[in-house]
Amino acid sequence: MGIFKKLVSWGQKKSPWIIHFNAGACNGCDIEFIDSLTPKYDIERIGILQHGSPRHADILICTGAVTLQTRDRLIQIYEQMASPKYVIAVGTCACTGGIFNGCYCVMGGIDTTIPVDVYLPGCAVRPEAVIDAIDKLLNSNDKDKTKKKAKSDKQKEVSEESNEEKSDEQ
Amino acid sequence: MSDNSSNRIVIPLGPQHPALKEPGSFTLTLEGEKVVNAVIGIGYNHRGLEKALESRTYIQNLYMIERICGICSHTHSVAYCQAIEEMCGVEIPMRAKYIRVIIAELERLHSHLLWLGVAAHEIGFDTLFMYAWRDREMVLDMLAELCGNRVNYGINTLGGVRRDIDDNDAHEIKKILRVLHNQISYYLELATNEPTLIARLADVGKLNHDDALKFGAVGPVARAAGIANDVRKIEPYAAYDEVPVNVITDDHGDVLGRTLVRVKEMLESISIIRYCLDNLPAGEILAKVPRKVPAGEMISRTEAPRGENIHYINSDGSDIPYRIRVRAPSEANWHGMKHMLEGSFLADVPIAIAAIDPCYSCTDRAIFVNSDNGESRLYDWKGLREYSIKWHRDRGLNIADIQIPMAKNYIQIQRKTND
Amino acid sequence: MIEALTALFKILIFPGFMFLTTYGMLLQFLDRKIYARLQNRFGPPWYQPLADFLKLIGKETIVPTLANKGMFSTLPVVSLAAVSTAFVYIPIYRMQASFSFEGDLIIVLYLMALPSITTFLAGWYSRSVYATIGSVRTLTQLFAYEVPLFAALLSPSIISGSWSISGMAEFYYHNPTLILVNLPSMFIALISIQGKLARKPFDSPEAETEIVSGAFVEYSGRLLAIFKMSVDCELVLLISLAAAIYIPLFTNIIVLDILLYFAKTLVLLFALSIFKAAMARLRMDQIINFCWKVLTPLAMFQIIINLIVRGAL
Amino acid sequence: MKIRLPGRILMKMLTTLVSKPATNTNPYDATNIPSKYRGRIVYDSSTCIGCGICMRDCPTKSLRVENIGTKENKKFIMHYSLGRCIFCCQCVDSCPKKSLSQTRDFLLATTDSSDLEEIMR
Ligand code: SF4
Ligand code: SF4
Ligand code: SF4
Ligand code: SF4
Ligand code: SF4
Ligand code: SF4
Ligand code: SF4
Ligand code: SF4
Repeated sequence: MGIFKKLVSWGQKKSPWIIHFNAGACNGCDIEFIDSLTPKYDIERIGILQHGSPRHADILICTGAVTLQTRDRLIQIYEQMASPKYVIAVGTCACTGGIFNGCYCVMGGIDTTIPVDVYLPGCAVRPEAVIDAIDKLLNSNDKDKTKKKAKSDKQKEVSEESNEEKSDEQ
Repeated sequence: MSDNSSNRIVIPLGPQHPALKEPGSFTLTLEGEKVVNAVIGIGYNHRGLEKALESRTYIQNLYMIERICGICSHTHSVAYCQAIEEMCGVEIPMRAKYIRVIIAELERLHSHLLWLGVAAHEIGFDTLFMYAWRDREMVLDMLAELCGNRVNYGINTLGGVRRDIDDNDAHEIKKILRVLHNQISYYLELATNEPTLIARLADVGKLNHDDALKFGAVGPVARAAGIANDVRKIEPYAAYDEVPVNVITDDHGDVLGRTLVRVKEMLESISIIRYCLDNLPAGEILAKVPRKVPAGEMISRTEAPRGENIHYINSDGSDIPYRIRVRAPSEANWHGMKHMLEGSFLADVPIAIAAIDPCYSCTDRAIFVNSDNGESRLYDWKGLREYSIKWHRDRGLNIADIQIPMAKNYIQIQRKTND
Repeated sequence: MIEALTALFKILIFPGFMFLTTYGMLLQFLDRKIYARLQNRFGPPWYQPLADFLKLIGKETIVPTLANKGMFSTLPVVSLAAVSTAFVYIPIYRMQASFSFEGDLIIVLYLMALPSITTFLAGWYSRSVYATIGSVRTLTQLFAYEVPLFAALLSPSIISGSWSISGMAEFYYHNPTLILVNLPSMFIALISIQGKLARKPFDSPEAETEIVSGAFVEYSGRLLAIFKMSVDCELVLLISLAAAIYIPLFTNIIVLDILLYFAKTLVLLFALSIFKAAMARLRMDQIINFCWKVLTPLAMFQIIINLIVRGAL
Repeated sequence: MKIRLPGRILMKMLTTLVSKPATNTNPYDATNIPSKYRGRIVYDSSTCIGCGICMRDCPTKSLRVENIGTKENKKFIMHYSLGRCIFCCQCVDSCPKKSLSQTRDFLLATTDSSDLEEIMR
């Protein structure tokens, strides 16, 4: 690895900008995530800034079970992000659908729609746990990440199949 | 900015937008910086909750109801629990009622502080946002100390509450409340004196007294328009019949008014919590509630931080509800939104939206029931329907010929309960 | 030969491009840190701007399909180039700037307008609604603050009788009491600088809650990094300019003067940060009203006073 | 009308500038997690009688108790879906034998989705 590459990867570790999207959460996880921006937790302390435009962000913090209405928008946001990009599923809903799993207009977890790098169960998650999740994401090595990516891509295929089945039923 | 009317831009706001922490979409047509048309699209958060409630037991639903929304979760579960307790004919212990009131008021504190912060953020006053949320941490810590978790407290259960408050907790809470009281008084002073705040808040998102009535506004939005409507006062539930509650109103009818109402309500909440802690009756916190709820139906109302929250529960006698209907406060306030947005500046849109403290988690269609006599808690379906028809006819809308299909087994139950 | 080399050194290293960008990052850090501390937060670590920059460099750069490709990618560079050119004319470690000539103040003022115009163009060529609104607002704001800013920066030169920044600095160094006459215009200049950099309360052009991040919405990766860099450098440029004109304190010992320069710019930065934290964002119409009805008349008044003072000298 | 100067918050800001920031620089410190905190569920198979009440009351159907022993010599394991559990602790309240209990674990982030399902013995 050249020195430049090393510098860049150091930058990536130290400056993750995040974008937040609520894909049908109950607000619980959202307010707890926003809490992590405020004085008591202050994630700017570890270099994290919240950005409004997907183009600027590195990490998509996604809460909530994906509802049918938000699904397209979620994919769109994910596609708009410049790589390298990561996704953290914050909250039980975002991991598997949680209590809303099985509702008629809920897809399930975020990984039914886009690949997820870190799962953070909790209902609602504490802001500390959000910081911890970002930490774990940045410190998991890159090989790990690609492996996970492939895995969740596979999951995606599977779930898409099952979705088709679902929509057939409907 | 030109006044050229051909120069109209249509901008979509949301569903993902930094001003909105939740998905909702506003399609705004702009003429220069002025909004000439607003189309509101909600339903992004529709999770089919009411349908899901019909397939779970009453106990399971308790937690689902709480997760209608993480911000006013307590108010929903109180409304749900007290409806079922009343259907089962269970009188819950006084201590439990007081604890419910304490948590409800703490929730109001956290919710209003949250609102204050978000509103400040919308108008770009990040310092105030940070301060308000810093102080909100204290409230969340109290809630966590009492209930276990910071959101979705899980303190209510059918027949009472799950966790008790001991003297130590009470002492700690009183200590924190003192600090909080100072902070909130400071915010009140700030809101009435800081010129940049007033410049951004006054005359924005106006909804006057008549319009507020017409659009069926509730909560601080209505109270800021001079409508003294507060379920805690007009139809006391839990321990509110014993606790002194002052209804705060204001006649500005704009965002500034809503800010003042909310900030003053926080001070009121603090004194309510103090009163409850001082007069906390001793005794049990839990009464036994059967798993199966007798057939019948019930409407229960609570005053959420954002206004009147209505739950309708219909039981067919099993351990699974036949139908649950939630009319949450934000939903009622959406109706006036278009009215508030049109003619305002683009820059004012976020704060105007934020001023009703919108949340999408619970927003849905509903029938607005307004009982001013203060006693009619129970409406049967027929009565409710007649009321609704009459209400609409009074306002020139005849929906009498719309037949509401009734399920077969429903009619049977109806007979049973009518007998 | 040696002359050419020193000139190159001055342009590229100190006090030129390298110094400008490094100091820009440092000031960005300090600004964020002070802002955070004013809000009772801890704030970012010292290397944050550097990490942000490196990260953006390493990121994918997306050019929207609708955007004008050439314009989209050259604009950030133009902006940065304009700022670093202007910086050469500003006295840093002694009264005399690296380069100066009679009338360089005017050149600097025009070069300073360039970043705003590139921002406007960047937004315009991004072909996104938010960016378009952001760029229109940038332009509107330009018309609002440019007049008071020009008037405020030019009024000191009426007394000094020199149109070069170095000349002004020298004049006021020799007549320190006359600095006091310019205090109101310093105040006006600071407010206009706030507007120029689109910082609170004049951050309507990039109001996060309304139009996401204004003109830069579609920018990503390297191009965004250069834009951010040029905004940082603009901050340094404007603060240094204000410091040179309004606080012309020099000792003629190079090391001390450099330290003095840092002290002066930091004081000004502190003032700007407090200003940023203390107020709510103004609406576009409120900004225009304020600039035209309050700032401009004040600046004009200052010019009249300065003319009188000049006559009395 | 009185002319009001902006920047009312200035004094407050300056005092916060010199005072200590409210930031908790060690957020993983477990001491500020309340004692009643509802985190991950743990299970004690030695007392469990396999009645299944926990399964019935769990709102997310995250629990599944299974007998891996024989009919006479019962041995139970609990399939627990960490990814679905909403930490309501209804199961803890419902269990007649107190075999389930809550912990204060809340740093549950994982990069591996298979961590979200676990078997408790
Ligand atoms: S995980 Fe729980 S708190 Fe978070 S969004 Fe889902 S239901 Fe709400
Ligand atoms: S409630 Fe009606 S409008 Fe809302 S999402 Fe459902 S079907 Fe659509
Ligand atoms: S209350 Fe809201 S989330 Fe629940 S079913 Fe109705 S629209 Fe959907
Ligand atoms: S009004 Fe808002 S906070 Fe209250 S339940 Fe509805 S979404 Fe939640
Ligand atoms: S059902 Fe009644 S209250 Fe609800 S939207 Fe229709 S008219 Fe309004
Ligand atoms: S009858 Fe009404 S509630 Fe039922 S499906 Fe049709 S629109 Fe929806
Ligand atoms: S805590 Fe709640 S959701 Fe989790 S296993 Fe127990 S009952 Fe189920
Ligand atoms: S309720 Fe308790 S005893 Fe019964 S199966 Fe569950 S863990 Fe075992």
